[in-house]
Amino acid sequence: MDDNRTLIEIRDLVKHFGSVIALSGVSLSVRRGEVMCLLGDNGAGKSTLIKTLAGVHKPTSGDFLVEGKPVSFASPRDALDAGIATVYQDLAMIPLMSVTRNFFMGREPVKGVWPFRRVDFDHCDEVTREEMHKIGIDVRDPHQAVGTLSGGERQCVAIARAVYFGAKVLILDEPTSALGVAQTSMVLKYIHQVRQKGLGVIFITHNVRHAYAVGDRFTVLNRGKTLGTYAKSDIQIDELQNLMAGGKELQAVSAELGGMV
Amino acid sequence: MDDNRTLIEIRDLVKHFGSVIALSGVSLSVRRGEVMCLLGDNGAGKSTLIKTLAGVHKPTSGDFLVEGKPVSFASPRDALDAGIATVYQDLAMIPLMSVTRNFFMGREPVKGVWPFRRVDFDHCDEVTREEMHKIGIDVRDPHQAVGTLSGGERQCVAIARAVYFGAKVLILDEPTSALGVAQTSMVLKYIHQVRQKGLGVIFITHNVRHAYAVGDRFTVLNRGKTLGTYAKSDIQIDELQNLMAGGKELQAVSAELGGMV
Amino acid sequence: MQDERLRDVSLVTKIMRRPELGALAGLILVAIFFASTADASMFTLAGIMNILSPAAQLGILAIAAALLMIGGEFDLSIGSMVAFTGLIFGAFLTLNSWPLLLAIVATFAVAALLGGLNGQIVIRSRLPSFIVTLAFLFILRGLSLVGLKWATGGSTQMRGIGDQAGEGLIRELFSGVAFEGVFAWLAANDLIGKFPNGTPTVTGVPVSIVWFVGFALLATWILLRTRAGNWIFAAGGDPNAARNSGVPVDRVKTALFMLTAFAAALVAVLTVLDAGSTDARRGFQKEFEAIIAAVIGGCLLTGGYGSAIGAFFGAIIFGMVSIGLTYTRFDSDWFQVFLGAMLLLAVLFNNFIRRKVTGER
Amino acid sequence: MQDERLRDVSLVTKIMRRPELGALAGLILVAIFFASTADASMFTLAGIMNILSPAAQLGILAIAAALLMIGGEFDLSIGSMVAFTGLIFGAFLTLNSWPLLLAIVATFAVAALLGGLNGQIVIRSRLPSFIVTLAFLFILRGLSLVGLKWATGGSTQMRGIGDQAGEGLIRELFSGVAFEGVFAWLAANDLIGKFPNGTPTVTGVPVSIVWFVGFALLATWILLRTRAGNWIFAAGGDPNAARNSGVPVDRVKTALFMLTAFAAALVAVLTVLDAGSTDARRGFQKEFEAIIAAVIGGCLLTGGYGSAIGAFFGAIIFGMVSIGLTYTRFDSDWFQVFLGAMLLLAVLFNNFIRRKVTGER
Amino acid sequence: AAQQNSRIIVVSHGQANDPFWSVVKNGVAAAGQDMKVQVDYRAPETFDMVAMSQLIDAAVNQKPAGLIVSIPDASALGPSIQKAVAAGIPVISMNSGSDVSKKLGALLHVGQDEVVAGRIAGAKLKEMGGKVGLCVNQEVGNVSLDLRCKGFTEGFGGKVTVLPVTNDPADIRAKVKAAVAADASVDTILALGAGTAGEPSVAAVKEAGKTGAIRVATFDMSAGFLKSVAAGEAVFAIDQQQYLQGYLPVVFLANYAKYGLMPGGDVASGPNLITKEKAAQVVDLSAKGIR
Ligand SMILES: Nc1ncnc2c1ncn2[C@@H]1O[C@H](COP(=O)(O)OP(=O)(O)OP(=O)(O)O)[C@@H](O)[C@H]1O
Ligand SMILES: Nc1ncnc2c1ncn2[C@@H]1O[C@H](COP(=O)(O)OP(=O)(O)OP(=O)(O)O)[C@@H](O)[C@H]1O
Ligand SMILES: [Mg+2]
Ligand SMILES: [Mg+2]
Repeated sequence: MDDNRTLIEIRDLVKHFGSVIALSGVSLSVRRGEVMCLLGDNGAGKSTLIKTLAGVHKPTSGDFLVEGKPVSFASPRDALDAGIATVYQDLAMIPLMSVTRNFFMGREPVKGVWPFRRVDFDHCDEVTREEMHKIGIDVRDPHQAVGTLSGGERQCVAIARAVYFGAKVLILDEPTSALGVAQTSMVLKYIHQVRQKGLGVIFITHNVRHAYAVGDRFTVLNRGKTLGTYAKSDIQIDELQNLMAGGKELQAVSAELGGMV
Repeated sequence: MDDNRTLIEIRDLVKHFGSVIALSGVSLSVRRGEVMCLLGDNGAGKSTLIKTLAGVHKPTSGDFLVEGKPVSFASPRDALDAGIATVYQDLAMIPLMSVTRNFFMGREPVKGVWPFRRVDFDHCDEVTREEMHKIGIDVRDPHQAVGTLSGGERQCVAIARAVYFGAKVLILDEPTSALGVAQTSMVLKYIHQVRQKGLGVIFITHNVRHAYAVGDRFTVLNRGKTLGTYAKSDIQIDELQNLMAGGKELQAVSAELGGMV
Repeated sequence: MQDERLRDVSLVTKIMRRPELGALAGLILVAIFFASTADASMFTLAGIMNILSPAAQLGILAIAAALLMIGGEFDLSIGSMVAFTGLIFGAFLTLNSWPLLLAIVATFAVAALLGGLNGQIVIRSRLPSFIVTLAFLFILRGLSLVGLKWATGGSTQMRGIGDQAGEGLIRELFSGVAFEGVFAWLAANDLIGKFPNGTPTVTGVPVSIVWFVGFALLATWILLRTRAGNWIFAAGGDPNAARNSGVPVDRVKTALFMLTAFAAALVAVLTVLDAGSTDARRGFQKEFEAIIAAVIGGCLLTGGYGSAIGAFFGAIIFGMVSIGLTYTRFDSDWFQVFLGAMLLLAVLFNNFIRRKVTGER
Repeated sequence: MQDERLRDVSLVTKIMRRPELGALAGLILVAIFFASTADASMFTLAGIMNILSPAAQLGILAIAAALLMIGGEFDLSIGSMVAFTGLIFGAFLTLNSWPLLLAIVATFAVAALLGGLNGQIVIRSRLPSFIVTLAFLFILRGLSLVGLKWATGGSTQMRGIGDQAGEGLIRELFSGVAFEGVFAWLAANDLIGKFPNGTPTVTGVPVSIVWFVGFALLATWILLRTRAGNWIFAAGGDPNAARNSGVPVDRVKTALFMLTAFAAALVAVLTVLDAGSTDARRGFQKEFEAIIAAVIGGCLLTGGYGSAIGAFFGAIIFGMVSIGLTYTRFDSDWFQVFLGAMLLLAVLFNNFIRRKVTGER
Repeated sequence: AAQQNSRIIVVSHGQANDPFWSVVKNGVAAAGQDMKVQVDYRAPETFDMVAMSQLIDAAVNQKPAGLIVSIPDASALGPSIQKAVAAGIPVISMNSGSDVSKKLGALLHVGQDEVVAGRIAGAKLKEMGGKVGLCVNQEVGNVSLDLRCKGFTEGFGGKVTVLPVTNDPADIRAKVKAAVAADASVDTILALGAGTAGEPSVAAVKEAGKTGAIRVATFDMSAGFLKSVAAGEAVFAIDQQQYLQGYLPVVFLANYAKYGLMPGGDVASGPNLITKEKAAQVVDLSAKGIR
């Protein structure tokens, strides 16, 4: 098995929304067993990019290859079937539905033979509780509506779900943003584990420490274009931080606040 | 003017949602010119607490005093009128409405005399663009629907709005979570400025560095209860980090990832 | 795994929290009202069957409408669909002289096709289903009139369908009464009322009621226990989120549109065989009543929330109120005032009870 | 402040992107259809007034319904409200013999009260407005029947109201035609058609059309330019977010319910003075048509999006289709088929154009 | 323009899918064919006087050779009809409005007043021994149906209850059953439409085991109801011969246009009670939408 096989590759991807140009030529690749960090300022186009990879948006132009073969996903279901699991920044959860139902949405395990085929909800409840526990959340009642969970708890459901169903590539859009210290550590550990299992990971974050802690390569987006891709060995943490801010002048502020950002 | 006047004080606040006990006795106070950081694990009850302060929820029991006088807000409008401006974790934005309309929602400036009294939208557009620019976002078109903004851009609108309308107390629920490096610095700088103007700030974050950079006092919540309140001079950053995680064992993870969290 | 941040709740609370059972409170209230004001004959066995028959026909539509509403869409064309499929069914039997089974299967096929068309237009155009199915409300109603006149040579009523249908097992599945043996035995043992001539006042359970109950159970099972059910909730709760999670939202919605059309065809077959005729006004405003029943039963108009059992009770409430008033002494001019007031009361009460029990704000 | 990530868009695109103007495309399509199939008299001055009269009455309701829909609620009772306020108005005039102005003011007051009641029940019970106003649909319709029978001593029709109203300025504000001078002059100079006896075929613009246009402009101004407008969008877009931002959502919604009731009362006064009579079926299903017009005009059923001008065009489309068919040679049996098909086509076309122009997916 | 001059427009208050009015429409169409004139039949979608007056206006705009209208509400329709007369269009009224027809400028009235028809039916049912009656109204608020009930009440003399129902046969059957169960003294039922309310009423009486004990009669005719009359399950149907209400005015107007001929007085098309003896003969005609 070629361990360095490229899982996902995109070339010159362009995406317009009506008159808004969200991506104007982005190239990127993710390999097996690698964590690729996607960095960039607010509105740089990171979420748009990964939504295109996940089959939510159709690219306006550009190539998209999965394991070397050009693909064109008609829906997120195609992407999931191709082994790409995604945590969206807006989470893709149904507030009125229970935690369990959200966790297994679209991938429900069934039992029984046809006219009597049904979802194995006992099993689902158990898996949900277990996976949530692993990430550091005690779900009081897996039948609780997701809408009543706290922001962080909701984020954990989304992450646990993606990790549980991730097959080849795991895409995480700012997964740690709403998480507490303990949960964040947990997620970073997850990412590490997932990489070791040989999956490719795309990890979006604004926290340079989180990125540097788990990333192997860093791609920086700026205003819809790739600024460059850097291996961990080629770049220092503060250089990276400057790149992430799109080269804006941070000195003044940082100084004022004691360099704590 | 007594600069140390207590702006907000709560004692033994309890909040139940049906069978869920979200807050089981929380006490807290915020003084003029002080940044009070509210810290705690996911689901600790931080958002519930500040929503109670902001008039969204009615407390099940407990006292709530603003400038020494007991109050009971019937709606968030009352809180706004009392000078408490809030950035909610779920942002309180209407996706289908334009940036400007969201920015001024509920506080529209009007011109003209009665039957012809109308909102001064030109002025609104200008203010919006300006305030967003200050925080580091170029709004392409203030008539763009908020639903089409990126996560971070949306967060910036919410923050800029609260800062613009904040009168006495500014409450920020994880304002920096979705922000890029540059925007985060901006927001921390804002908090600093606001404090210097003599307002009280409640700042919720999961990032210990952000908290330590601007906080004067730190209140830690855990499972709906106050764990304690600490002045900046009394506590070190790593102690604080441990408290934030609710005392969970982080050593193993941290070590594995090189202490970068 | 008990959490200290969870108060104990009683079993009653747990039960009442289910959207399925909220409408039950309203039903009980309405029943109490009639028990105290209406003629005693209302709650005899015959009286109850009499209430349930129209409720059953409405209910079959309401359950389908509820599923579709949970899935986030409306179908305003079901009333017209009843008329149109009734005409189609009648034409297959009387003009084509097809055997009953073939006619029924063909009717269902046409209905499914039309439902699928509705769904496809909604999905492809991304227009609100309200407006698309509204167009079909008019179109199908108009086609029923044109078709009837064409088929009968000028009349708006097509008759003699019952005679063409013949007798047999298939017919018994769709018309007449079920469990006749049981009722005959009960009457023979004087356990239920009899006419002077000795036949029991109720000879059996009308088949439409059996279909109604069966459909309610099936729909509940699908909603709560199957993958399709989860997809229906998801598609209605937030179609984008559902799609992003891999739910085939478009397929789910198309299937639901086909289901409502199918339910309309079922009602058409049941009523046509029952009445022996069909006319251009069949099913008039049934789409409206079906939505009412679903909403009384706790479905949210915005989608993503509701239940089939709720619609079941909703249809019975609606049926009981509209038939029940004829058992009372109220001046019939006041009928609509009472209907409105009772509906409002039933829903308010059910809401009040649920809030009380669950301790919601 | 031009951004390099913004493509240039044409002026047409910018205009078509406004929800107000989408419905215009549908209107143009429908007008072209009739221009090529209908009798030429349809597009004479008299013909256009003839189309606009029903459109005006529907439109006044539709604009109010649109505002309410944007605010996130429905009012199904407006049709019945037309009948009920018509009765009230008639009773004030004929039974109480009140002067016209007092009768009109009192009618509006009653309507506002009923609208406020609707709103308060919806807000306090947190039930869907669909079901609450549905109850009022029945209640008010029933009360109209009871009231009519009581007022007339057994008939469901109250006549002779026009004679009681007398003449005068107030009357001219609410019935007859406006700008008569202009039209007389036009006719005198042979610029518009005349009857054999010399009176112009069109003696003026019916006042209902003037009210319609005025109301559309006012509603548009409110929506787009005032604080209340912003609150309406916010209340419908996400009531929680709006409330959290300090919008008095409950007050906004109550005001909107009062507005729809007020619009219904206005239509009642206009039609009663125009027709000189009222009956128990007035306004039947108008709630439905008003919602249709609002949706054709681009309002979202889920709230938070739409426009008054859209509803304005929607009402004209609906009016043109329903009157227009009588100018064509189509058999009236096909009326509903055509109505449905035209509505669907108009909406599809308007949707298609908008997507083409704005380059949406 | 020549073709336009031979066009006759009918505006009624009854929807095209109403069984009663569909027969009127058939009469109109047949007369159009027989007289070789173009006929157009128009009606509002619900019983709506405001919409109907607008339809009359629309008809006037098209300058037809003749206009045929029903006048259920003289106040609401009067101005539009007078406008038609002012425009020089010959107008004939039919079905309802015999009392105001002349005053509004119509040349002639063809039809039968609903109240009178109801009165005749009531008197007949009273004669048959009825004491407590039920008037099954499938469209309460539709003035012409309300008038039928009113006439029935006047002619019947005894106690009459109006039973409001919908168009749904199951609903009608259930309500009639409920009404006869709740009040055992009911001995007479008058339905206001044969196919809609009449047939389910017969079925309900049968299911309640009271066939014969309760006399069922109906306005208008349907093949199914006539069979019941023939079988003795119902007593009679009231026939207004509404086919003629559509047919005759067209003939009159066509001849008026051609030769200036017009009968000198109103034409009464009914009522006409179809009892057991006559029922069997008219079943087929009814099934074809002629009676
Ligand atoms: N549907 C849309 N219509 C119009 N513009 C859009 C749409 N979606 C995104 N955009 C625009 O595209 C740009 C990129 O958005 P995107 O969400 O990809 O940014 P991001 O890099 O994820 O930012 P953040 O870090 O703040 O989440 C933004 O400026 C946004 O306004
Ligand atoms: N409306 C509600 N109904 C039921 N439970 C609720 C509701 N709102 C919040 N909760 C519960 O209350 C607890 C506290 O939630 P809260 O949102 O205050 O947490 P938080 O401290 O803000 O967490 P985070 O950092 O993840 O945002 C959570 O466990 C949540 O499930
Ligand atoms: Mg993003
Ligand atoms: Mg929170």
